[in-house]
Amino acid sequence: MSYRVQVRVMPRGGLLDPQGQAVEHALSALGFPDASAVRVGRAIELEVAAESRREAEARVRQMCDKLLANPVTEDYLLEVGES
Amino acid sequence: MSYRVQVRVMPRGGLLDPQGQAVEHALSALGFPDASAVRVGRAIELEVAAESRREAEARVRQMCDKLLANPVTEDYLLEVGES
Amino acid sequence: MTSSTAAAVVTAASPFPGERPVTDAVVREHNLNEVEYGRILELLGRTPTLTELGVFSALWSEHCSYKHSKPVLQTFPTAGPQVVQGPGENAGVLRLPDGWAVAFKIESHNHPSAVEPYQGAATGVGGILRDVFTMGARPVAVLNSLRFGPLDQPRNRYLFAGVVRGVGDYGNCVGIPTLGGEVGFAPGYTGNPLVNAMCVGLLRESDLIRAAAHGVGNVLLCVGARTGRDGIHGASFASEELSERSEARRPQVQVGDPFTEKLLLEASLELITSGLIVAIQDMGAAGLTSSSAEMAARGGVGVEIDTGLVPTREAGMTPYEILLSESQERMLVVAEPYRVEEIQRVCAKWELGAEPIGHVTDDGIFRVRHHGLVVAAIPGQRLVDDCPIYQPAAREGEDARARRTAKPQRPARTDLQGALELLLDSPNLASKRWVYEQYDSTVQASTVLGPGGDAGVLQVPGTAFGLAVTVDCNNRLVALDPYEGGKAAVAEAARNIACTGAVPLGITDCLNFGNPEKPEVFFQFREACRGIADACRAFDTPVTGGNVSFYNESPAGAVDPTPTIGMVGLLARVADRVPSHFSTPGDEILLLGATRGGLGGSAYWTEVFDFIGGSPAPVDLAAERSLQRLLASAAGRGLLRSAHDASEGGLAVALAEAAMGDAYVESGFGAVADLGAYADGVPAEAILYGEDGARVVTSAAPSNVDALVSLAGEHGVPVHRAGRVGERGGALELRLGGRLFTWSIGALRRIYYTAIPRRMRHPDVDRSAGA
Amino acid sequence: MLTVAVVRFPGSNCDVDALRAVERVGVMAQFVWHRDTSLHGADIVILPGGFSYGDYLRSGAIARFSPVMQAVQRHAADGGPVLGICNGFQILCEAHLLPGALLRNAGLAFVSKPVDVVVERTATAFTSVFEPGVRLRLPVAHGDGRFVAAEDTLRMLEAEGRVVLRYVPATEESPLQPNPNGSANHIAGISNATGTVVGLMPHPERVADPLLGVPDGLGFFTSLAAWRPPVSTLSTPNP
Ligand SMILES: Nc1ncnc2c1ncn2[C@@H]1O[C@H](COP(=O)(O)OP(=O)(O)O)[C@@H](O)[C@H]1O
Ligand SMILES: [Mg+2]
Repeated sequence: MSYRVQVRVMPRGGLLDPQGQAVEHALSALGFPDASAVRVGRAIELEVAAESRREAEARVRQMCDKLLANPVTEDYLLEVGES
Repeated sequence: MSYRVQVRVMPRGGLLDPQGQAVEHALSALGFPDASAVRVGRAIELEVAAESRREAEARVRQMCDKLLANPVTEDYLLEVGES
Repeated sequence: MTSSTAAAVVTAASPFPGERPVTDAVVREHNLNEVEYGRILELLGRTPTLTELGVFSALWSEHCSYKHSKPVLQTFPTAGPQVVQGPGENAGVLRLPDGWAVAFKIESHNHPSAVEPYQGAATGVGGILRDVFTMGARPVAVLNSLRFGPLDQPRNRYLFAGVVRGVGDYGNCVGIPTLGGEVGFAPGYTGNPLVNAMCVGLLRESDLIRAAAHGVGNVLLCVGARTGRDGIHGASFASEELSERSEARRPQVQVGDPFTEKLLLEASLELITSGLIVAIQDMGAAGLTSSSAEMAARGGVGVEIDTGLVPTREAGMTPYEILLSESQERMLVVAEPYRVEEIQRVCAKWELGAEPIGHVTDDGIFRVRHHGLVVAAIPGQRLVDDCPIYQPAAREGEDARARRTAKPQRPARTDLQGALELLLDSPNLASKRWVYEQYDSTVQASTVLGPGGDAGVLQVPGTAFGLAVTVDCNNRLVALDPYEGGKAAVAEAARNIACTGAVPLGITDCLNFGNPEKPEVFFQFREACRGIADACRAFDTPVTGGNVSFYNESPAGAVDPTPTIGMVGLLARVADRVPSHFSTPGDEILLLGATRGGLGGSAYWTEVFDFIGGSPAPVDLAAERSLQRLLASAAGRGLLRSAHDASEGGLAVALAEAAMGDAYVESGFGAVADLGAYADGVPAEAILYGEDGARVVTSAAPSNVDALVSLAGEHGVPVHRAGRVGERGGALELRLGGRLFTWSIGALRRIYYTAIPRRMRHPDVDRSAGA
Repeated sequence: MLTVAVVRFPGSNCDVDALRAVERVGVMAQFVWHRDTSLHGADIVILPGGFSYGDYLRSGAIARFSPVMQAVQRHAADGGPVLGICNGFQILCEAHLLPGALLRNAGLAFVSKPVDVVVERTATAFTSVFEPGVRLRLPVAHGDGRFVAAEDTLRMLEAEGRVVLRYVPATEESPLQPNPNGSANHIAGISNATGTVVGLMPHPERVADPLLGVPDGLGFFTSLAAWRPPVSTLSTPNP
């Protein structure tokens, strides 16, 4: 089976997120003062070959721990779908 | 009401995605040859004040069209949740 | 469609399965006119296949064929003892001491940047780097010349920010220092920004390689990135077939990958210096088509390519798409067959593929197969050479003549004091630090003078000598008087080079104009080129190559004619380089050159009077030449502490810039100068803000002044001993006609260094508005 | 004789600059390819600046897994000196040879300019010739130079005196921004506990040639040239 996995890697809460701040500023200047708490991170999308959804998820978790996210500064979230 | 919206902004299909390529390469070298079709984009997370979920979505769509996504090179996807 | 000529069929080719038949409409879509199509029929003796039509349309496009500009470009001086390679190759090459040579070239990426500023600018830098390393030269400097609409419009801010980021990210990643550039803002560029990138590379003259295919049976290899459906003639094609297959919008934007470029750079130089290959050319505009056809034509041979062998990024690409793709970071290599494995080994070390895709033939035919089926077969030399050449009508536009003779309305109050502050606050004159701080200017550890002064200077590693590099064009002068404006662009470039102590060697040019089929545009083009040619002859700086970019039109009309001049100069001893800022209290300030007070086209009239007009001061080429020689000679004897040319904003701005110092000193210097006795009968405002050429503000240690004055006399250059450099953080005091003008240097610095950042606080806002 | 290995990753672009700076102080230097599994007996390692693997994903994240990095890890564990400059610093953090991380500059844009820094720690293999507190002007050129670390890590770095370089605050008149990237505690460079592994965001190798200007970066390389292995040299003293 092949699974399509969506990963979101976000700056850890509490860390300064200058990109998020800049976007929030820009949104407000553009007439969207109703947007707040903006944070910007990375979205990664990949196919993974696995026997089961659980295995796919476990596999991508390993990838995140090893490479896709920096444990010092980032948190990640997965969503596994069929592909 | 306040809604928490997750936006994924991804390079448009068919466009070269050098980041995705590099990550795919690295994953394979790290012992994850089972990962493929890797693409890397941006994940944006924000709160938006709106009357309804539909209005929140419409509002964030406007933000995407105007600022968050580049209409020439990127596609975006929204997910609206309560906050 | 049938052919009216009864000529015999020259070659045979079959349509690729599924390909549309070639109809009148399809021919028009390909931007080929009747004369051109007639010539294609005659040259083939039959109707072309769609693939062939695509090939013709690419090679006979303005960009590849120079069909409107060739006769004019042929009037440029291109010879000289220093010329190793003139126009016609990927880059020009000039001889340096000790077996070294410099390869350099400038190229425009205006239209891609108007659509997608970041990628457009980035891929523009990528392309020009490849043009230089494909000659066997290692890129050692990049420069950029940019034009945008005014910064009070959000769309212009968006384009400016995106372009600067794109230029920076690409060059920074590859590791090439940006040593200079220019940025200008004027309403005419609003819908059509200009993005010109120049690259300078160093090579041993013996390593020079030319992009000519030789040796029947030799192999063609595709090296580097895979081929995708990028940039397949976005503008000219609205192919039904393509839009049926694609979901929403077709990916036409080329995305740059500077990391792959860096690997390609290292691999290419290794292939060239190890002698493994016969020829190499980058796949730039019109991709595989132009690179293979041009290499074959230069070598007087034929080529046969199998598009089925080209590594692609997507499945199902047609020969048409593969031939016309403008995917970035690819090279076409010609090599002897027994070298292929070794070449692949070198490329693999740099993590790149190298796939054989064809070979050199002896029949002179440009032949394309796709897994056996011949889809294109065209006589190669005629494909490259036979595009009809046009001699468009040229007539000066009415309004240009009217603007030149117009006189400005004097504002109610002319505030000579406040004018300097206004000028330094104009984004056109203000410090471009906001731009060049985004560019790595010190990587390669050879930067002697970075951006922020006149020309940039780098040391040639392992030698005592250096190169000075600059790009310049005052588009306002060209718009008002194309001939004098063309001369002025070359003169300013040469003056900038000379200010560092270097001797101008040669130029490359990027000719940005509107639609050449409009007589008033072609007039500008022809006259500006005549000016460039005359100046280059006077300075012994031959034209070694360049680029023509026509059809730069916004809804409001053609852009200002902007012939950007990229120049390199030789600094015999790097240790003699002269900075542009004052550095030592007590030094004497000397003005070199004569002031006549020309205000036509000046920044003063533009920014203070809100008037663009008048007749620009004529360029005195002999005076410029004398001044250049004087500067080199004075620098070589160590007589100069600083030299800065007076251009936009005149003497007042030049003096202020010299006094303010660079952005990183704690403070500038005070300066006192008496301009009273300097220019008899010239009104104060014209002394302060007039823009005559051939003038430089210098400072010298008191002990060197006599020698400098007598040296200037020997060169026939007028000198005015104007005053002295004062203490740190003092004031600029200018005395003339019994009046004293005083500005605090700290206050001027704040204006000058914050003018652009103040306007760019929210650069990325409002991509769409105001488009 | 001392030898230095300058590691080349695909995308390194300050490798030649580093090699030349080392040779300028009379020390032998050679390139080591990222696929190599040994350092070929080098005494000192430099991870140069650049954009290893394009800096895609995160600066230094992919380079950290290059085969040569295992040899670098062993070398560091054995007390061998390692200097990471710019991208090299980012790689050292990703490889956990130094604590913390280097994130996108607070101003978001790439920053290339000279900055003033103070040398705080001189008990390292690369700063031993400096007087503590000396001010230098060094170029920076980076997009990801904002040093961050957990609160307790920062406290530990300060308490142990492991801040090697710190950006100098601006003066009123000078438009020179003190901290070009928003680094925590204005940190421009740090070391490990023993001072053998050092990471710097500024580029000393670009200002080591007097012909190009004031050679404020030279001291890092004369320090390197003066470094001696702690134990084994006792039997074979260098002249
Ligand atoms: N786009 C740019 N990129 C890099 N440097 C630039 C750019 N624009 C201007 N500069 C630098 O800023 C300084 C001033 O530019 P400019 O006013 O055009 O100088 P000049 O009038 O002497 O030609 C020069 O050193 C120039 O190289
Ligand atoms: Mg100048």
